[in-house]
Amino acid sequence: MSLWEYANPVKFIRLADRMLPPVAVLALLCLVVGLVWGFFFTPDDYRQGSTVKIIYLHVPSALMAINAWLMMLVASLIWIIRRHHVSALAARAAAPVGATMTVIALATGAIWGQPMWGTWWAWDPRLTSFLILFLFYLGYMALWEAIESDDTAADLTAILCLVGSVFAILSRYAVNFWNQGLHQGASLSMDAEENVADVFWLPLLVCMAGFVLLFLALVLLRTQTEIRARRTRALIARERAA
Amino acid sequence: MLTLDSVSVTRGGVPVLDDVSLALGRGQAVVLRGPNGSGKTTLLRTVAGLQPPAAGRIEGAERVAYAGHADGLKASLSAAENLRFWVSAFGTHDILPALAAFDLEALADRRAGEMSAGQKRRLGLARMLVTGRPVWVLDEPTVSLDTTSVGLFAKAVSDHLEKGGAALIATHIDLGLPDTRTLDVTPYRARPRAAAADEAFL
Amino acid sequence: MRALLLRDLALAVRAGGGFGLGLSFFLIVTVLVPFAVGPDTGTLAPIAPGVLWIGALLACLLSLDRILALDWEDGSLDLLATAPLPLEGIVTVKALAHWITTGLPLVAAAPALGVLLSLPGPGYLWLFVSLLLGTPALSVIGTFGAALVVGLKRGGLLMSLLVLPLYVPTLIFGAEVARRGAEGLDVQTPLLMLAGISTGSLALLPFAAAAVLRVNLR
Amino acid sequence: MMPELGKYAGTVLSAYAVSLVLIVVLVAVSLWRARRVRAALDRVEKRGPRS
Repeated sequence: MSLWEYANPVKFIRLADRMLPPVAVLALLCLVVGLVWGFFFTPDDYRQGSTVKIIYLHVPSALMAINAWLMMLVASLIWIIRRHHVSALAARAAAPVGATMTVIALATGAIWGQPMWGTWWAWDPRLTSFLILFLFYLGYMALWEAIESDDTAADLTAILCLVGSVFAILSRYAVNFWNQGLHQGASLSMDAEENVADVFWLPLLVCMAGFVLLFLALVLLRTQTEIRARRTRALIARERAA
Repeated sequence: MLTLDSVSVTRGGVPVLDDVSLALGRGQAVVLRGPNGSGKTTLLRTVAGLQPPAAGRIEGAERVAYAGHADGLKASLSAAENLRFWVSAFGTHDILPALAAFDLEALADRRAGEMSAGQKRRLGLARMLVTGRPVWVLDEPTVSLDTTSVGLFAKAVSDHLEKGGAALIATHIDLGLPDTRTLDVTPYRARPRAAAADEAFL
Repeated sequence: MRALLLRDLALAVRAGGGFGLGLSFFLIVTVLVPFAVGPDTGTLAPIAPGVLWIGALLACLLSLDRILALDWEDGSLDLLATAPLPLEGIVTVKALAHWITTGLPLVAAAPALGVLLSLPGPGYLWLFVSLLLGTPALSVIGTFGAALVVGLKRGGLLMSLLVLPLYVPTLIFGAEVARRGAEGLDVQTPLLMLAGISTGSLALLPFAAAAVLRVNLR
Repeated sequence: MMPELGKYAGTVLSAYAVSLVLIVVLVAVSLWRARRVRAALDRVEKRGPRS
């Protein structure tokens, strides 16, 4: 039994039907446990006070914002190389989820920055990179919406995703370079590796797992929806042809 | 010169013609007929290599010179400039015979934007002569041409055939060409079915 | 190839070709900035390199849809695709023509407009150099964007949405070169990065643009 | 039951509120569209292939 079998739409829908309930339940469980644990049962940071609790939302959403794009990149490659429709539709399904994650990461970052940096928005390299990533998501989704022919849209968005990935990485380096050391006051950051003491790690891990599972559940659900929408269009087209 | 071997073509992913086979030798012309929307244009675009056939093989596509519904003229360039561009693109040398064949010498310096529709059409067809390619693939070439111009066109095609060329033409007009076969595409109409791209979803 | 370049250049300078529109736009944007931020030299000088870069970028963006859309409408893109020219070459030449008709005039005009914005002395050279190195990347990236939306009815706005994020690295490094140059700082690193982006885009994006165009033509 | 959030209470709470609202909206939209598309597909399938 090869993994590629799930490239068949019918098989994928069946697989998604089977996987969706457990994944969704697990995602909910992890999110509730992680967030409650983080929100109620962790101490405040000695420098950041209670704002450290935002980390349980900010870090996992930022992680998923990037991983969603990576998943779209892989799915686009699979579409270009092996022409599996499910793959293209999965990339389409993942984009809004990734965009929402990016917004969450940006919003929590800005809210956190307000007391820490004294401003809602600082052109911190990380925040800026996410803003640019968000623009890439917007363009990608707009292109999908704009093109009527399904396969053409899949081809064009896949190539845009590849090119966009290269330029997103370039932007990341450019932004880092552009704002190196301009914000000396911003020595505080929500960078997980630097700032997170052990007490914060475990709930954070649970939250990350929750976000990963949530992403998985949403992508399964939305891919299923895209497949059904595509099947509906195909059936209507066949009726018209007949 | 040009061989189609059970070719299927699709328009917007939907199959329109199936199993079209055709062999076009030196000096031969085939006239495509069929009602509107029967897939003539799609077939010609496929033969020209603008889209891949859904099935079957096409041999000799690299010998094809194609002229579609649009003339592909630049309004701000003169007739001669328009032709000269295609001369260099196809690596041939002379535009004078092409101008002469379609009675365009007097218009050589006129900008394409100032020409009438029929004159533009003639200029667009003159382009076929400068491509230097043996197989002409023409989609409704006589649209907006008057009787005299149709005569010029028919003469250009028969000269081309005499020189060992070949032509595949979608038209409703009888051009009076020698050694012409007619291919009605209606019998090749694709069995109504979904687009190939949709098949995975049915 | 050369013929295509010459044709595109001729078309651009003939009536209705839009040559000079980008340049005029650049001028107007630059003139509008002092109206918005005030005439004070102390305010204008520090932002001059950035404003000029943004102006050049927008002027470039404005003229992108002419690269392929016109050829698409009159059918000559179909004919070009059936001509014995590789599609990759066609898009490269078209990007080059766009750069010569739009990018190069912008590069030449930028120092003159720098005067209007009280650009500091050493900035002129680096503004010129950064635009000279960066505008080819803008043209090539823009050609890719134009190829993506070529078949769409109202593709202009969508193209801006697609192209502008791709312009970010070029803008950052380009404006950084100009800014550092104006402040008399070391420009080597951003200059090298800018050159890298330009050559990289020039080498790779024509393939992506040609692939996209093939999809759109079929 | 509320933990002592100190002077940053507003900050933390608004961050949680914004994030949760966004997630809930995303899930709701996904579910709503899933249901609608599924209903549309069922309608088309029930009509059946006429030929």
